[in-house]
Amino acid sequence: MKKILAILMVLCLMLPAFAVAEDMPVVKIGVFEPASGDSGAGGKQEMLGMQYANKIAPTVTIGDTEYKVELVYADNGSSTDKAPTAAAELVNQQVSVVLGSYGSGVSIAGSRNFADAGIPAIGVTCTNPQVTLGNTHYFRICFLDPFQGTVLANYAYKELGAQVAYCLAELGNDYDTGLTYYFQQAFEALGGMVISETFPTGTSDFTSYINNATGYGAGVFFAPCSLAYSTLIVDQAADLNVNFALMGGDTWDSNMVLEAATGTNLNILVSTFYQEGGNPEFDNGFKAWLNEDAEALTNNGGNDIIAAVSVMGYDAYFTALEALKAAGSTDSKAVNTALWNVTLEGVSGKIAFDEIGDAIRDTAYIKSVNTATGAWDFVAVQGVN
Amino acid sequence: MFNTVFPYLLTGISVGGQYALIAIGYTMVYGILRLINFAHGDVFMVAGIVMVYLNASGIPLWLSIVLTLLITVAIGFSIERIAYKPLRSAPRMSIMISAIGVSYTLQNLVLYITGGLNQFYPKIPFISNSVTIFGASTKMVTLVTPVLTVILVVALVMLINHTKIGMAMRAVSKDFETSQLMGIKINSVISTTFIIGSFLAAVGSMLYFTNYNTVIQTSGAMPGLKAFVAAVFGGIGSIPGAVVGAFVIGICENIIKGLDIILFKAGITTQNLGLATFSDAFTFALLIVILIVKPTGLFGEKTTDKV
Amino acid sequence: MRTKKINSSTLWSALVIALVYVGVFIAEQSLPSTSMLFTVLKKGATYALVAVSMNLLNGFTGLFSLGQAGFMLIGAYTYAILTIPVADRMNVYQYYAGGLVQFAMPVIPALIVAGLVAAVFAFLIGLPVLRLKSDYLAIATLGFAEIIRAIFQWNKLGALTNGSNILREFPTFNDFNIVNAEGEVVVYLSTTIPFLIAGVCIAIIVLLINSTYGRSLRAVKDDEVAAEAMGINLAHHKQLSFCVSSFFAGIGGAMLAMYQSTIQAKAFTSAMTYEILLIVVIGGIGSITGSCLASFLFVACSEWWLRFLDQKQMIGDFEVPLLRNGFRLVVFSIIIMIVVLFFRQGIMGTKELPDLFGRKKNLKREVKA
Amino acid sequence: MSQNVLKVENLTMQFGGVVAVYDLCMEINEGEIVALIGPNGAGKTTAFNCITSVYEPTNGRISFMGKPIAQNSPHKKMHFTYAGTMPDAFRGKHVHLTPDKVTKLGIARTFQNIRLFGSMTVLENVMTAMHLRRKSNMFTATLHLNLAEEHYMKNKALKLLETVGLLDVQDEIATSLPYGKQRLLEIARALATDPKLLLLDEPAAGMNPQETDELSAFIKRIKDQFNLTILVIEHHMNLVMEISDRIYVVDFGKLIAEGTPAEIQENPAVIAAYLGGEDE
Repeated sequence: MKKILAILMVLCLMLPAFAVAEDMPVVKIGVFEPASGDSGAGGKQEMLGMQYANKIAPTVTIGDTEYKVELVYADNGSSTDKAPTAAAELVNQQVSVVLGSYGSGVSIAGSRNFADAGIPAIGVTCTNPQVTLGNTHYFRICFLDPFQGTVLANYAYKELGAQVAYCLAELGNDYDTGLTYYFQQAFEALGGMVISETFPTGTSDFTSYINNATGYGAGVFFAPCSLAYSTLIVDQAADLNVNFALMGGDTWDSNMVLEAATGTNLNILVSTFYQEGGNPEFDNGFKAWLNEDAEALTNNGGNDIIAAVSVMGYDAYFTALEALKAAGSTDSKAVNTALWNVTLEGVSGKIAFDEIGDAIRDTAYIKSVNTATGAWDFVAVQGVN
Repeated sequence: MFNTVFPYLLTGISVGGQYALIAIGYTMVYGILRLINFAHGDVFMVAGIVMVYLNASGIPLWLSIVLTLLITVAIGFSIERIAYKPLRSAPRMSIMISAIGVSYTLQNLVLYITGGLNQFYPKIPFISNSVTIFGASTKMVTLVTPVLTVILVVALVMLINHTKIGMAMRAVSKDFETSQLMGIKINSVISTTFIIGSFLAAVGSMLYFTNYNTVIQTSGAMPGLKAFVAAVFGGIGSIPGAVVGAFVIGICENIIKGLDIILFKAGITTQNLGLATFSDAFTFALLIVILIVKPTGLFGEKTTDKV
Repeated sequence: MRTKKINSSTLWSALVIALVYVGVFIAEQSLPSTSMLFTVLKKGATYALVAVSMNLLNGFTGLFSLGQAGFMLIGAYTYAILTIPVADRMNVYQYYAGGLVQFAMPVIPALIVAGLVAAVFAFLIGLPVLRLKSDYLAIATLGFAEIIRAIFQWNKLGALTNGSNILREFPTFNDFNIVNAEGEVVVYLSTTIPFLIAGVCIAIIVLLINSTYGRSLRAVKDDEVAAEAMGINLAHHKQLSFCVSSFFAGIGGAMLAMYQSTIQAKAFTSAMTYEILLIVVIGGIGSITGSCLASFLFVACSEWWLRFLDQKQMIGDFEVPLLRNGFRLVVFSIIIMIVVLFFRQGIMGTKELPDLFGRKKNLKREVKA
Repeated sequence: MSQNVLKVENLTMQFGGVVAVYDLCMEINEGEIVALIGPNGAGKTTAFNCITSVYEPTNGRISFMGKPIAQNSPHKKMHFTYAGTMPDAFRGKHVHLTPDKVTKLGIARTFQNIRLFGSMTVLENVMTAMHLRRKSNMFTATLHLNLAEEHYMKNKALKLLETVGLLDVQDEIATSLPYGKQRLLEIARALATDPKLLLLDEPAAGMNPQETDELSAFIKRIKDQFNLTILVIEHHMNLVMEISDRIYVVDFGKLIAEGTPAEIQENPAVIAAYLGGEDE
């Protein structure tokens, strides 16, 4: 019995991965995204954008040769300790350029692996300044936390008239901490008062935190956390009949938040990269694709509401293709050099990089949940001022 | 002051009730097998997932509740038969490792099946409704939980004290070998223990996930750990101990979360100290203090080593 | 006759170990540095050290401690805090104005300090908890690991620990590579050096186990009452084992930081301790060789060999069913369950490398007992 | 010149309501072999455990070579439950050492239910018992700078094994030996701690008559060879009568008789206790 088991186990381990022969040369683009963990849902929506883009543009002409674009996935599990190995796996697969990740912490955690291998990475929605700061291989196509935090603080103070803001961040999540930090800076600069608290990973009971906010007399509850927590917060805030507005960052721009908020009397505001309807051609194509592909629809949360991160994923893919074309080769170092000068008219807006590698962007969309219809209402386009 | 503290107390009692239902499973298994059943928190999580999938299949809610209870009990029973029974004569460490392995397997299996996405727990009518009590608004389940917990615990204690199987359980937990020699069917006693534990975990999961509407593969880890701490706190092996421990820990942890504002309102502090960071750590600190002062927990029996 | 036999088997073992090192070095020079092999070897070496340090406690002293992740955290943080280049501190401690520490230490001294700090914490924690027995000790140490994690995440200590935020920019394994003026790597050492560090540490543990102190620790494991009656100071020896184990866990944590290139307190959960405990058990409780082998197998299985299970595979035109993200972990956990249930003694039981070369060790009875 | 090696004064050991040892007084002089006998459950092993500090006595004082190694008086809270005598005689000074300290002072023991180190060989078992007299510290020992000491330890251990006749099984796992040999190994291990006083807890249990005969000669021999004072618990009356200089008899925790073997054999209380004991 034992021997048979042992042999079977060894056989399992030896099972070779069968390579598929291709006629066309292949260029590999690494997808460094969380498919599991707290940010799994967001990561999957971001990947949807890339997959759709890959479907629209499955090949790319580099130099004079047409290459087939192959997406290589590595799940970073939303955790900074799994991220380096996932990154190493992409490096091992010899990808030319990496897209991702959703979540700043994992992007920072994988960064060094890409740097050491000379592979450039394009951050899609990781908004923490740390991702691109002090290196030459990490780029990003979205706005940054100092910008987003300021936009939200401005809105909360000026439009909502909040004097006290309650900020809640997940312990050890760089995205949350970063965004609340910049929000606090901006809000206090405006003359408001900020109470900032943190919750440990794996928390499911937020009632005490919501009670805290009520106790401090907060006018706005700002909790830019992962989707896994935002839905819980929405649900529990609804039960507690809160009288302040809930505010989230780009991670809240998800149909799951919509679903949780529908039928309640909450006022929920989020800042985001894209407002559905901004590019009808893309919207329709993407929705049609979602509705055709059952797995994609599931990954989008079961309906065809477009998440901004999907749009960003789509744009990131085309940014990568542009860089490959400009580099004229699949060599990652050449792509890295070429990326600095890439410009693109993306669905979410014009994309170009500054000297740090960040996108030059100065607008964010603010939208709110229509709790009666379960859809997003467009509120404002905000700049810093 | 009361108005400040009351909402935290209310949440604490509700959370404590949920922990209690899980903690009983830990404490009973430990009492009989001297095994820390690390997989128990994951059984609780699986109960949640089962409910989600049953409800999605379109069968009536009452039927999914009944089926969830049955399936969870079956899972608990099979885990014992597959992963623990073959190791009965092995060193205790092996069984514990097996428990960690089961926990790992259940989590990965759920990760695979759900694709790592949050699953929305169905709303159970009545207990999902909102109510207002002493000016604090909450879900009905918050009030139902402690009451249901107490009812179930009383029933369980009656079962243990007044039935034949209960007597067998008490005998086995006092002395495993001797009761085996006395003709008690050890395996059926152990299976019963696991069945009761899983049943309570399933009930707990319904209350818990009604409150916190999403289930994911790691949902069981934290409540499991807390419930386990509660069981040790109360003296592992003792059912009243587990219940008391669970309520103490549930209340303490929520008070800590609100401690900053309580201190602030009482005029003791002027700024936020970030004490909420320690809501989990405090649970463990409390546990360690108890263990050092009373090494076998609040209601634990003292064991002496024969020389 | 007997001494001669020990010598020859020890010699053979030394030869095998030397060959492994030479092999690693040669592989590193000849294979592409991006190969997953090196990722596995680096992480494996790190885990091997941590697993051996845990084995010293659990396997050789009989102290069932689940605090390993906590001590790794202390080691990793100490290392990171001490070695981040001053120029980068402003970026890393972005919310804390560059942080409190304004110097950077060389790598090796920082590693040793990392171990020492972990050992000091272990000493303090050991004072109250080591009096507890078996399961209670396990729970108390687990609790302390969680408390340590919360303290390191507390934002009031942010100037030192960067709060709950990520620490980065400290030297990693890749910085061991020797580069020429153009920045091209001349000699690859990024895998060999971690092997050396882990090797030296494990060798020290092996020497300790084979000294009179090691015998006393085993005596404590076998029978506390008898050990005490033979004049072995229980508190002192338990404390000693706990501190030594934590010292090396601290160094292991620092190595993990170097492997990951970034660290965050959040990742050092009890799940990490369980993982290491699984490695110890799979290798065989009480076998250093087993812990080392199991570390590499565990890491290779979970990170490398089974990766193909996470992606769709075609055999000809046939799409293999079930394969999608997450399947790797399902298969992996089933393998672990099989090992736990059917191979209870682990890979090595209590045997060590020299035993494979014919050193006689009459362990049959003990294994059965 | 005979000095008190061990002096036990009014020793009472109470577990909750159960009094295991009641007001026990003993004196053992240098070079004596003293036996402690009594029916099962009379409290003999408990007395041993008090002497070796495994238990902390409820009341009384134990002195070794004139120095107290244990002294206690009942806690004030035990006012109503304390069942022994003289609750205040030893108040004021409290002494409780850990067992290893007692061993270091020179009291070694064997166990009734053999407690050998199961993962070690016979030789290692004996060497472990020499750890307490080490001169090396953790660093020198780990780096194997104490080779001379290791060498000395090993030679001494081998000599001890030769004395007890276990040289040929030095590399066997200790717990794989037959019962009788395990008892001898326990004695060798105890001797390795360099004791002045050796406590033997039923050394003849499980031995056949021939082995028992050999054992009495053996005990006398090691007494002379290692300059020992020996306190022995034993049920085997032939052995007791043959080796003991004096005998203490306890029953239900109480001392009921003391004297030379000849006196004890005549003592009516002892006879009653033993006959009563056999009724059980």
